[in-house]
Amino acid sequence: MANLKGKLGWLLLISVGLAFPWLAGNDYYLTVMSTAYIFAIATIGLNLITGYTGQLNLAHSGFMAVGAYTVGILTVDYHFTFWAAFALSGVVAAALGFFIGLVSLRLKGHYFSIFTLCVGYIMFLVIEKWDGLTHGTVGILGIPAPEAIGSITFTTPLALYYLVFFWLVVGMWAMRRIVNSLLGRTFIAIRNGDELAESLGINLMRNKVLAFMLSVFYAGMAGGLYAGFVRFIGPSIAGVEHTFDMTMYMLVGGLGTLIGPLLGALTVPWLTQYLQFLQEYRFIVFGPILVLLVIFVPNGIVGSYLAWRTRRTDLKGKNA
Amino acid sequence: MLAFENLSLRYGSFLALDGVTMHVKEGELVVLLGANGAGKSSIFLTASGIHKAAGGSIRYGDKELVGMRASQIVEAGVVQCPEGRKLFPGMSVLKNLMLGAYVHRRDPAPSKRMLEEVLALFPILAEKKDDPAGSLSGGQQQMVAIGRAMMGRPKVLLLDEPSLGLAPLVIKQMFEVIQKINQSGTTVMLAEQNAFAALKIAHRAYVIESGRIVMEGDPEKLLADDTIRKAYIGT
Amino acid sequence: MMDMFLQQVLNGLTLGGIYSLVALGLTLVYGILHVPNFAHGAFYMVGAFMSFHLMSAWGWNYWLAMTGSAATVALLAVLAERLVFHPLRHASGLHPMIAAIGVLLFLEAAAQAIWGADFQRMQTPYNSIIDLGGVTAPAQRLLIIGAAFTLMVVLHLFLKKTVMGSTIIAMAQNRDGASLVGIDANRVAMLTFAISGVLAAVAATLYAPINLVYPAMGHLVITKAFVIIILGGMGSVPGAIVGGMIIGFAESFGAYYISTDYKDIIAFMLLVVILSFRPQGLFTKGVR
Amino acid sequence: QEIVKIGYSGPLSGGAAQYGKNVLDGALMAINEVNATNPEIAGKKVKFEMVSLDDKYSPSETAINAQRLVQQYKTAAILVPHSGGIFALQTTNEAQKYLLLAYSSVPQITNRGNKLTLRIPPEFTSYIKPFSAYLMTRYGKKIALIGADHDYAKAWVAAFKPAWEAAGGTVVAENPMSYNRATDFYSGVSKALAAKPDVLFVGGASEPTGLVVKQARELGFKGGFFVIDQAKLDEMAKVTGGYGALEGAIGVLPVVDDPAPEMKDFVVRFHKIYPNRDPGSEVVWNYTAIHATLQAMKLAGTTTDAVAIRAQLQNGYKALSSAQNPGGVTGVDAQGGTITVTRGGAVENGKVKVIETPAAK
Amino acid sequence: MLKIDHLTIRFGGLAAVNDVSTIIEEGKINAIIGPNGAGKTTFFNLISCVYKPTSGTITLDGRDVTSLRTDQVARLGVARTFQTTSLFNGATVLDNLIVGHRLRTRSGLLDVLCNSSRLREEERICREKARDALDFVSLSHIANRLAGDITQEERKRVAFALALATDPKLLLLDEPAGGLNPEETLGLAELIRKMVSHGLTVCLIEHKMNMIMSLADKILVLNYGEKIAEGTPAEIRANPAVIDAYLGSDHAGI
Ligand SMILES: Nc1ncnc2c1ncn2[C@@H]1O[C@H](COP(=O)(O)OP(=O)(O)OP(=O)(O)O)[C@@H](O)[C@H]1O
Ligand SMILES: Nc1ncnc2c1ncn2[C@@H]1O[C@H](COP(=O)(O)OP(=O)(O)OP(=O)(O)O)[C@@H](O)[C@H]1O
Ligand SMILES: CC(C)C[C@H](N)C(=O)O
Ligand SMILES: [Mg+2]
Ligand SMILES: [Mg+2]
Repeated sequence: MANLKGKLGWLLLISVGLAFPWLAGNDYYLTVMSTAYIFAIATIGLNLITGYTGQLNLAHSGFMAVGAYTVGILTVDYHFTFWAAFALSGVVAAALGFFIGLVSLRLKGHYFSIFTLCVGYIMFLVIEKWDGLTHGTVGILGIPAPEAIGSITFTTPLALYYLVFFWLVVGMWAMRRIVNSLLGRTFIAIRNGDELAESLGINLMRNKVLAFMLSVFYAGMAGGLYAGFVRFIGPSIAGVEHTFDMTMYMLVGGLGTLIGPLLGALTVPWLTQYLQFLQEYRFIVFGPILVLLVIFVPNGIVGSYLAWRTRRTDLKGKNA
Repeated sequence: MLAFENLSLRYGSFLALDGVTMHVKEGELVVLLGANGAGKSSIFLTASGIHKAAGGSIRYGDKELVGMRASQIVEAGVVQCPEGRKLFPGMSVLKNLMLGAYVHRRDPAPSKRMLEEVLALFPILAEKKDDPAGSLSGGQQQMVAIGRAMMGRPKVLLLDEPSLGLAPLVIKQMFEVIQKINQSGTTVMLAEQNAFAALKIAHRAYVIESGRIVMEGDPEKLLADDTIRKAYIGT
Repeated sequence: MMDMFLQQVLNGLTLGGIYSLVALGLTLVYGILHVPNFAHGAFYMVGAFMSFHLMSAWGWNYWLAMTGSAATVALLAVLAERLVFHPLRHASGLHPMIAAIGVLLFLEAAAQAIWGADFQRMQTPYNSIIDLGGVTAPAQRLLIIGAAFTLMVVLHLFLKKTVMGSTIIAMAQNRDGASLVGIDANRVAMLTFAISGVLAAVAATLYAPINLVYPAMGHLVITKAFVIIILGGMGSVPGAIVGGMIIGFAESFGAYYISTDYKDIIAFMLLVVILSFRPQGLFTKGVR
Repeated sequence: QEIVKIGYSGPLSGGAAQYGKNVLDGALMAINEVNATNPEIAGKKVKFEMVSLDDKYSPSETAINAQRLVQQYKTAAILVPHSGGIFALQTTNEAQKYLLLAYSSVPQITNRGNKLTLRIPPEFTSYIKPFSAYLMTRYGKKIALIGADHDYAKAWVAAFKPAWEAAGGTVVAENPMSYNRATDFYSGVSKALAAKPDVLFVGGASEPTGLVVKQARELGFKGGFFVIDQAKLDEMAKVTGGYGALEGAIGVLPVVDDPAPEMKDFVVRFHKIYPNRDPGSEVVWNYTAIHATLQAMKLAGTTTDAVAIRAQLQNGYKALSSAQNPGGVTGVDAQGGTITVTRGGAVENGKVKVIETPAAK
Repeated sequence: MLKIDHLTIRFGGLAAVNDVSTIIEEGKINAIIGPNGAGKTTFFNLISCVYKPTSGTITLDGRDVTSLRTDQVARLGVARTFQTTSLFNGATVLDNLIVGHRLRTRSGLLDVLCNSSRLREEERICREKARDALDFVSLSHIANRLAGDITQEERKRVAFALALATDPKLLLLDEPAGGLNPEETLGLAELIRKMVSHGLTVCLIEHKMNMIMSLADKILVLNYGEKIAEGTPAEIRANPAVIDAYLGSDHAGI
């Protein structure tokens, strides 16, 4: 019964996503939404390591940049097709994540966060300075649009919208699988206390590294999509502001919930669009909103709702 | 000396204390018995100003403790040795003890004497006085916590399960110490699971259940009560 | 060549002094609240703008402006403690951190709204250049070094030798425990934030005259300060000072002997290497 | 009456905000002047409006802003004041059919054969020869390169180095620095000075450039400065505390120091609108470029057809009055670059002296 | 079952456990007592491989486990409880327990992505184990309660259940009755007996002498890191060294 209700909810979400272009009626809104989807994919990934495994990774946008540059470099300098490069974007990010994870995940709590903050900064600097590989501050121009598959072409905003949407759905689906499985429970156990988790026979390092790699795989893939979507990339996508943004999305929606980060990643950018008239001052409004959210809705929209629902079901169960 | 009047406390929507009324007379040693989660610590923490009461009052002499800040309460002479110890783990044992006398910082001479007393009471602490408190074993840390509370030279000493995690020998000594402290004029309020030992040194006792006082009386009366014996003594 | 070496030593001391001051404020607050205060860089930035404003718009002299700015930022820091961090003192590690980011975003946007986004230049009465046997030492740089080290010593004595200082340390180790021995936890928290604000404002006012003042000026300094406090061990005062010096020297020597291009990377690489060997930082003792 | 929108995407926050605002203000000045004349295009009354979006100098933001400008505001022309953003837009502007008004002097902007680009300022290569000649005769042939490290400055160095060497000079040190991020230039500058150069090549945004010059002087440097066109001597002077420290610096001629009567007149008009600000060359070039673009729209009889407007730009510039064209742009070449005679300024005895440079090709 | 030979660990200058040799006997209740700071918890940390000993060996069923990782010995059947149990308060009790059996499963990422039959089977087993464990500690009725909403005693029992779900052979309990009242303590002792009767080996640290004396088959006494006595409750009660160092005359067997 609950399962059916869950399925219905997902179906509804997907239909809204499919129908959105008709509701939007404007290419610009499609662009905004597609960008939001791309960041949503990365945010879902960040949620795995932060929300479910309990390690706030502040280098996440660095990995997104790695994915984007994988696509940029391979297509522009090595003439790969977009698809081939895209397939590699997540893999390259995850491979790098393996090594960075091995070093950084030995640190706990804030040490890990700040360490990754520095790692992210190093990634940014390396991208900026390694002219020969990354085109330095100039960035990479002329990234090809995704090549047509059969008769489906990816040149219009509409087609790109559906492309990004498709990957968002795939990403959500896979994440749902992961977090609801034994694997997800393993991650959650680590978040709740690594001492206890270890005594339950969970190999901490292996699972943390796995969660980290999965998480940055999402970031890398989102970066790859971003490169194919915007078709121009520069070092600024590695900036920590993007990680901060994604953290905010997670928090607004609900840390460690499946749908929360998605919801956050989709609603907050629209709010920002509405606040566009504030231009550079929008953070005067946004900063305090963030603080208020953290203080008064610490579990996010979805987290608060879920707790409420479980309590209610339990009460009902007792009465029945 | 200390009178709780209709005290209530909430954690969120959960009513942890529900109209607690009780009192401790000057020089008395009063024991608070209650199962886990009955609300013993909640009473103490409210008395010490760590939690804010939702209603009711705690009179201490002519002062009202509800609404006072934790630091003012200690200054007034109500000192607590908390459950969970709450030491300063990175500081040396000695510094922990000295900070116990923080409110007497302008009058250090008696604190020196008190320190001697504490170290005599717990000789292991003299041995470890330069080690960080956090590196001590659970029981040793408990000793530091009691010692630190004594350093505050309390008029009323609140002891929240001081025997938790202590070896029997030490527990026995500790009850002796508590009795000594009490006999030297300090009013003591003691929360204990170790009901038998506690009742042996107590003048009076209260029993708390789900945030409510359900019984009060002198130790003999409680020891004679079957339900109490069954619930708290175990024989 | 010796001249050049000494010149780099001087640069290292200047940078290290500033970094240490900023890192000290950060490490103190971390000790009390266990929050990496991302807003600390914004305190630094506001400190610079305040001094700039007091000097250029109100015509105050340098030292007066520094005092005024220190007071303002201290107040700001105390406000942040009261309004943001105090309500979150029982929350999990992630939440205060994110709230700090919120404060940072707010302060930066507010500074830009008030003072604009462009580079500003702060004046100093100490424009003379002293020649120390071939080493160029502008008076302002010597002032930075002198003031930074004086402040560090004062802070150290304050923490170690005064009762008020030990209350900060006690609070850092157990907030409830501190309350139970009669330490007013709120006052200590506010005091600590005020000190961290003063340190940030003074560091900014010392450094701004040889640099520029702009809303994003805190970013790099705060990132470095974070590097420093995890290098030194979070919450450790000597760690912050030594860490600051390590980074300051790594930068000035790195820029001179290796490459200006890579000097920022050098500092971060150093961190990666050191933490790989000592995950708890240089100055933290293992505490159960 | 029809509203015609012109797009702008450039830095309005962050370190380059002032620069972006200068560009925008020049453009706005032109638009207001044209609107005051009740313009008509193809028989319809029109009113021009500027839609400005902040991109924080970040090319990817420029790309997103451009989508918004084109799709939501239907702008036929977008003004972008930085090479990164310009390159980013050149990947889409031909397909989406909008005119890219490129305020950047990097040669590649026109060399890549984009058919809908107008390069507003002269190419920076035109400054290299005359400036080098001036500095070599006044100070010597040894130069140390300590420019900024962003893309624009790097493009400059790439073009400058061979030219300086071809003229018989040597590069004794090369040490680019991050002008927008660095916390201290002392180590970097002293490193360059250790090579005993006669001239320092500097340049990024004006204020940090001024700071670099100041620190070089503190460290005992006595030679001249080659200042790239992004930095403005008059703005640098505010940081160094007057032209004194800038003695021997050569860069683009500050607008306020230009003796030409049209320029003086322009400065007066600008001061009427912004009493406390001096116009920089950004203001002038973009002011003229927008005038020319609107003129080209009139001539083409369309406000939407970018191809037609681009075709009329040459005539648009030609049709401008000298008040609208104080910099004396004579036209647009086939690749979309403006043709003009530019002048440099060198600080001699605390005053700016005009240095004539030959016309860009 | 578990053989400990000359086990020593030093923290700086302090030998927290010093040359201790003993055997933890299969199917029995082995108790460890000793004054505060004697090294009991440290001893547990050594057995469960949280610390590496300075010297000495630990042999589990004939296999040297001294240098394994915590999770590896856990898989070999050593489970433990802590003094405070961190549960995920936002999930139900049952959900908290499912991960307990994870160490006996092998599904990886691939299984998860393809929803393989192995994964489904293993998830079913884990759920079953969790329910069984909850049944065992008599808490089936709170299976769907939020872990954040249960009482302290229930938390202790849930912690037991979590350890049981790992299918351990040896269960290490560190002061399980700490903070429980006598009635609850009795209940807990009952539970421990039940575990042993189901074939588990238990090793527990406890200060509650009533409980230890009636429960333990064998008691190991540590003092200053050293073993000062070992034997049945009766022997220990009569051991003068133990009375001196630890028990005091109250509990002595006179
Ligand atoms: N900070 C808190 N937030 C929410 N609930 C709390 C908090 N502290 C205690 N409680 C709850 O309040 C009730 C009373 O707790 P309290 O600690 O006062 O009991 P106690 O009698 O001291 O128990 P114990 O013997 O375990 O120390 C319990 O149900 C407990 O779960
Ligand atoms: N990680 C550590 N670093 C330094 N010293 C330690 C460490 N762990 C334990 N010790 C020391 O080892 C000794 C034994 O500690 P342990 O916790 O094992 O005692 P215990 O027998 O469990 O005591 P209790 O019954 O009080 O809990 C103590 O003196 C303690 O200070
Ligand atoms: C000076 C300007 C013409 C150049 C501009 N700063 C750019 O980035 O291209
Ligand atoms: Mg309690
Ligand atoms: Mg122990």
